[in-house]
Amino acid sequence: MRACVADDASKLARIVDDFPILRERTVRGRRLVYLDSAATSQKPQCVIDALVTYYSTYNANIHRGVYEIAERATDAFEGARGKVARFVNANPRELVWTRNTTEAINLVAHSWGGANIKPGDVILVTQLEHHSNLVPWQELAARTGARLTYVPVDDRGLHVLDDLDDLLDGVKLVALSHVSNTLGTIAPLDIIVPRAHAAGAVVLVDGAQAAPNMPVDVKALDVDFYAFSGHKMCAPTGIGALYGKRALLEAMPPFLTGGDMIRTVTYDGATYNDLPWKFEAGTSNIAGAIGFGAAVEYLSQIGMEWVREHERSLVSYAFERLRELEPRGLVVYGPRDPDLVADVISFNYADIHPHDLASILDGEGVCIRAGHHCTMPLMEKMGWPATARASFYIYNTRQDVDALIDALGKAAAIFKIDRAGAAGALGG
Amino acid sequence: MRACVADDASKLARIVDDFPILRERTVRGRRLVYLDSAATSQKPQCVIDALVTYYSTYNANIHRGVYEIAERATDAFEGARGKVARFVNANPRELVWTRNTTEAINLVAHSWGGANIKPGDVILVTQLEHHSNLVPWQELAARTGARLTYVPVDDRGLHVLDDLDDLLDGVKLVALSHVSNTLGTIAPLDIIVPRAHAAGAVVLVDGAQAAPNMPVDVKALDVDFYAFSGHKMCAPTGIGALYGKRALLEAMPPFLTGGDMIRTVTYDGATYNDLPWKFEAGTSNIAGAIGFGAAVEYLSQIGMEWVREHERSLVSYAFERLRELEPRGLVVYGPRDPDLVADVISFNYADIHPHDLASILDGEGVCIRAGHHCTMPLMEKMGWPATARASFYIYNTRQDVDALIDALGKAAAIFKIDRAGAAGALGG
Amino acid sequence: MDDFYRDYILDHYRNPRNFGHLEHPDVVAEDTNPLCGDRIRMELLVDANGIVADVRFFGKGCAISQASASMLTETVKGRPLADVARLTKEAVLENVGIGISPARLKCAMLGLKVLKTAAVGQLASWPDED
Amino acid sequence: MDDFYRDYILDHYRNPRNFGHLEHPDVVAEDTNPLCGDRIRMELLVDANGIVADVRFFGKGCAISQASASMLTETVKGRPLADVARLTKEAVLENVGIGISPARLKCAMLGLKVLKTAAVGQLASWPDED
Ligand SMILES: Cc1ncc(COP(=O)(O)O)c(C=O)c1O
Ligand SMILES: Cc1ncc(COP(=O)(O)O)c(C=O)c1O
Repeated sequence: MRACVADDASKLARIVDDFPILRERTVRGRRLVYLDSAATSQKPQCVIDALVTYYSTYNANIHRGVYEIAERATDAFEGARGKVARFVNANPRELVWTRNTTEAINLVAHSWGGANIKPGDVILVTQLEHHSNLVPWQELAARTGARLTYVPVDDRGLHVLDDLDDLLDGVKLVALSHVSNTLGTIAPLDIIVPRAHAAGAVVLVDGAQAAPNMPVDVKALDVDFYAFSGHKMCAPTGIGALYGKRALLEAMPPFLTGGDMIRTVTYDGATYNDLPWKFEAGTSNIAGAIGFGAAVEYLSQIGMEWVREHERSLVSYAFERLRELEPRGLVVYGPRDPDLVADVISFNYADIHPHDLASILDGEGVCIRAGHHCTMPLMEKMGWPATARASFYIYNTRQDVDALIDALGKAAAIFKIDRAGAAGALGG
Repeated sequence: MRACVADDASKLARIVDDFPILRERTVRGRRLVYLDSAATSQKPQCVIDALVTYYSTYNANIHRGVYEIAERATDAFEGARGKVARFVNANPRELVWTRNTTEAINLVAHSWGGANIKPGDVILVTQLEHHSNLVPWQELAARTGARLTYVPVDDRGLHVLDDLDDLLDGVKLVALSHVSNTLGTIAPLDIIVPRAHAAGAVVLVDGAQAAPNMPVDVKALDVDFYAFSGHKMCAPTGIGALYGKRALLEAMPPFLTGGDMIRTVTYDGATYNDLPWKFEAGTSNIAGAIGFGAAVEYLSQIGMEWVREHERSLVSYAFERLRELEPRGLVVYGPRDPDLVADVISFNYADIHPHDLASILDGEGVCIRAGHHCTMPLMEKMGWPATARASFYIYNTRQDVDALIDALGKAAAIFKIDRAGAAGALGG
Repeated sequence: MDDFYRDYILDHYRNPRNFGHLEHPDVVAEDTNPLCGDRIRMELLVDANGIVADVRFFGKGCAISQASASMLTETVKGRPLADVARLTKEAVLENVGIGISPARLKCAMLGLKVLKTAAVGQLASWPDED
Repeated sequence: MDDFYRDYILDHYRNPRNFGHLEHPDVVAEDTNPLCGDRIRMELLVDANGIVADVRFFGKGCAISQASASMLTETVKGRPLADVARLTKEAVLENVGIGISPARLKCAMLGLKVLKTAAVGQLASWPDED
C-alpha cells in the first residue's frame, strides 16, 4: 500500500487549513478531532464562500427570471448540476436534485416503484442497509404486496454471494449500499450489478458513503440509479442527488408536483417538464446546489483517487493502533482489510458502552459516533447493542488517530479497564 | 391609511442596510431595485451569518450525536423549529420541516390524502392557485378517483363566495392560498374556513405569500394545515414548513421514510418516531432550518404588523404612480384596493410583452417578474398571455416605486408607446 | 439589452411578415417555450424540387420570439428544405443583431427550433445545446 | 462530563441493584430511548397500603441509564406509589451527581420515565419536557 499521507503532508496541511472549523483551536484550546464525517462532513471555506456570494450578490429565483441576477443564479444552479453530474460521470439531464440520499431513494420507491412493482414481485436488499435504503422498500413492498428479501452478510460484514443467483431469481429491483456506513464494507458491485441485470433486475445503489470517499463512475458501474448526499462530501445540508438512466427517468411518472416541474397546466390537468426538472417541484435549494457544485470542484482538485488512498492509509493505521488495545478488550467489527473498507471503523471497548465512550472522548475533543448508526437490523443480527464508530475524511491525519487512541486510554482509565478489564465485554 | 413609510424612514434605511445585496451599488453603479420578492426574498446579514457560524464553528449532524458540537447543532436546529413555530403561533411538535411550500403540500396530498380521499370525494380549490397548490390535488384526484372543483374568482381576482355552501357540499378538503402570488389577493379565510369546517372539510392553506408579509396565527385562523417557504421570508433556500393540527398529523402515515423518522427497525418492518420527526426522513437541511430561525427572529424584531403596513403603503403608492401611465395603455390587474392586496401588483403596458418589459427594466437595474407566475389556468381564464409583476418587501422604498415608473418610461420610449401607442394592447 | 429593441425588430413584432396560416401546408411544426409561454407554429409549402415555396408562422409572445420568427420566414422562403434543416443559431443572431441576453436567447431561438423541427421532420434538440 | 463517571456510578453500572425480574409484579413498564437504543423495564410489587414493597429493573444501555435506573430502584423501595409518581428530574440528578451533558440527560432520565409510567399507569411525558 502506498503511504500517501506521509508523502503528502503539506497537501494534507493545506486541506486542513481550508476548513475553518479545523483551523482554530475550538475545543478547550485544542484543535477539533472530528471523526464523524460519515454522519456529515465539515465544510471548506470555498463552499461557505459560494453560499455567501450567492446570498450577498446574486440571490434570485431561477429558471423564469429575465433580469441579470436571475440569469446568474440560473447559470450557477444549472452549472452546479453539470459539475455534480460530471463528478459521477453522469449526464446533467440524468441528475435530479433532492434534499439528500433518503429523498432520492424515496423518489425511486414511489415513482419507479409505484409504476413497476406488482404483487408477488421481489425486491432484494442486503442485511447491512442504512434505514434509508431499507424502510422505503419495506413500505413499497407493503403498499404493493411485493416481497422483500435479503442478501446475507457474514460475521465480518462481507456480502455472502454464494446463493446470489437463487436470490436474484424473479427479482425486480436490487437496492444496496455501495459502502456500509456501519462497517465501511465496500460492496462488490462488479459482481452483483451484472448478475442482477442478467436476472432482469434494476439496480439502485445507495452511494451516501461512497461518493464522498472514492472515485464513482455511474456509467462504468452500470447502475440504474445512484443516490448520494451533498452534506457528507463538503457540500451544504439540504442538497443531494439522484442519478438515473435516462430511459428509466423518462418513463417514470413525476413524484412531487407543483411549480417548475410542469410544462402546461389547465384546470383539468397538467403536462410535465423535461428531465431532470420533471422531478424538481417548487423552488429548489438553489444555494445548496451551488454549494454542492463548489464542493465537488474542491474534491476534484484534491483528486478522488487521493482521497481513497488517504483514507485507506488512515484506516490501515487506525487498525494498527487499535490492535494495541485488543488485550484490554477492544473489539473491531467488520472486515479488517483496508482494501475492503472505505472510511469507517466500528468498535467497542471492553464493557464501556459506546455512548459513555463518546462522551468521554468528547471531553478530549475527539468526536465519534455511538449507537446503531441507522442499521438496527444489522446490529440485532450481529448481537451488538451499539457500537462506537470513527470515520475519516480528507482533513483527518495520523495525529487524529493518535488522539483517538489517547482518548481511549483516558476512557480505559476512567472505567478502570485494567482492573475491571476485558472480562465483561459489552452486549453479552 | 397610515403612511408608515414616511414616519419610519430611518427604520427603513436601517432595514435596507441589513441586506448586503442592497447595500452596494451592484447594477451598473446603481443600487439594485429588487421588485421580485414574491419569487424569493433577499437575505439579511444576520441570516447569512447564522449559516456561516454553523458551518464554521459547530457543523455536525443532529439528534444522535453525543459530542458537544452535535449537541449545539441539535439545540440550534430544534430551537429554530421553536422560533418558526412561534412565528405562526404553532406548537413546535406541530411544525414539520420541508424543503418548501410545494413539498409541504405534497406531503399532505400523499399522506393525509392517500389515507382519507376516496373515489367520488370532492376536493375544493380556487381558480387562482399557484401550480404548487393545484397540481398535487389534480394528481391526488386522479390517483383516488376524487373530483376537483373550483371556487371561482371574478375579473378582479376576488373570490366569488355566492355559492360557497353549495360548493362545499360533500367536500373532504379545501385547499387555497392565503395570498395570491399573481394578483396579491388576500383570501377571506375568516369566511371560508368556518364554513368549510361546518361542511366537514379539512382546510389546507398555502401561506407562501402570506407568512412573509403579514402576521399569521394558525390557531386564530383555525386552519388544519398551513404551508410556507423560508426563502420568501429572508431565510435560506431549501427550507420550508408545514404546520398541521396535532390530531391530524398523529393520524397520518409517514410520507418519506428512512433514517431519523423511525423508532425501531427490524428486517420485517419499522415503527415510527414521534411528531414532528415522523415526517422528517434523512438528514434535514440543518443550516437552512437554523437560518429560517434567524429569519423569523429578524422579521419579528421588525414586527409583522409594520411589514403589512409598509407593504400596504407601498402598494398604495404604486397604484397611484401606475395610474399616471394608464392613458398610455398601462393596465393593472387584480383588486386595486390596498386593503385587499398583500405584496404583489400585476400589470401590462400597452403592447409591450412582459418579457420585453422585464428585459428593459433590468437594463435600468429594476428586477420584476414576467410570465404566468405558475398560475397558468388563471392566466388562461383571464385571457392574459402573461403579465409583468412587481412585488414588494420590507426593504423596498417609495424610491423603488419611482425607479419602476422611470424604467417604464424608458420602455415606453424604446417601444415608442407615444406613437404606436395604447392602440395595440397585449393579448388581443 | 436595450440596444436590442431596434426599429426593425419592433417593426417585425408589430407587423410580422408571413403571419397566419397556409391552406395546404406540406409540413407543420409547433412548440412553446415552457419558461415564458411563447408559442410559434411554422407551416411550409415545399415544391417538387425541395424548395420552400411558401411559409407562414403563427404565434404569440415577446418581441424577440415573434420578430425573430418573422425574420426567419423571410430567410427561408425560396431556400432548399435541406438548407433550412442546417440553419444555425448564428443565422438567427445575424437577423436579430447583437445585444441579446442569455436568458432571452431561448425566445430568439424558438422560431428556429420549430422551423428545424418542421424541416427535419422530427423534434430538434435545443439549438443552443448543440 | 469526565467527572461524571465516579466510582459509585461505575459500581451501579457493573453491579446493578435490584436487577432482574419479579415473579408476580403488580405493575410493569418498559421504554427505550429511541436515540441511543437504551432500554429499561421496571417491575413493581405494591402492597395493600400502596407502598412499593419490591422492585426490579431490567435493561441494557450506557452507564448513565443503567446506573441511574439502579439507583432509582433503591430510592423508591419502601416508598408510597404516589410519591413515585411525583418524582422529579431533580431526584435523579441528586442520585447521579453533577456533570451530565444535555445530550445525555435523556439517558439519565429513562429509568425515571419508565418508573413514573409504571406508577401513574400511563405513559408520562418526557420528564425533561415538563
Ligand atoms: C402562492 C404560492 N404558493 C406556492 C408557492 C411555491 O413555493 P415554493 O416554490 O417555495 O415551494 C409559491 C411561490 O412560488 C407561491 O407564491
Ligand atoms: C449508507 C447511507 N445511506 C443513506 C444515508 C442517509 O443519508 P441522508 O441522511 O443524507 O439522506 C446515510 C447517511 O446517514 C448513509 O450512510
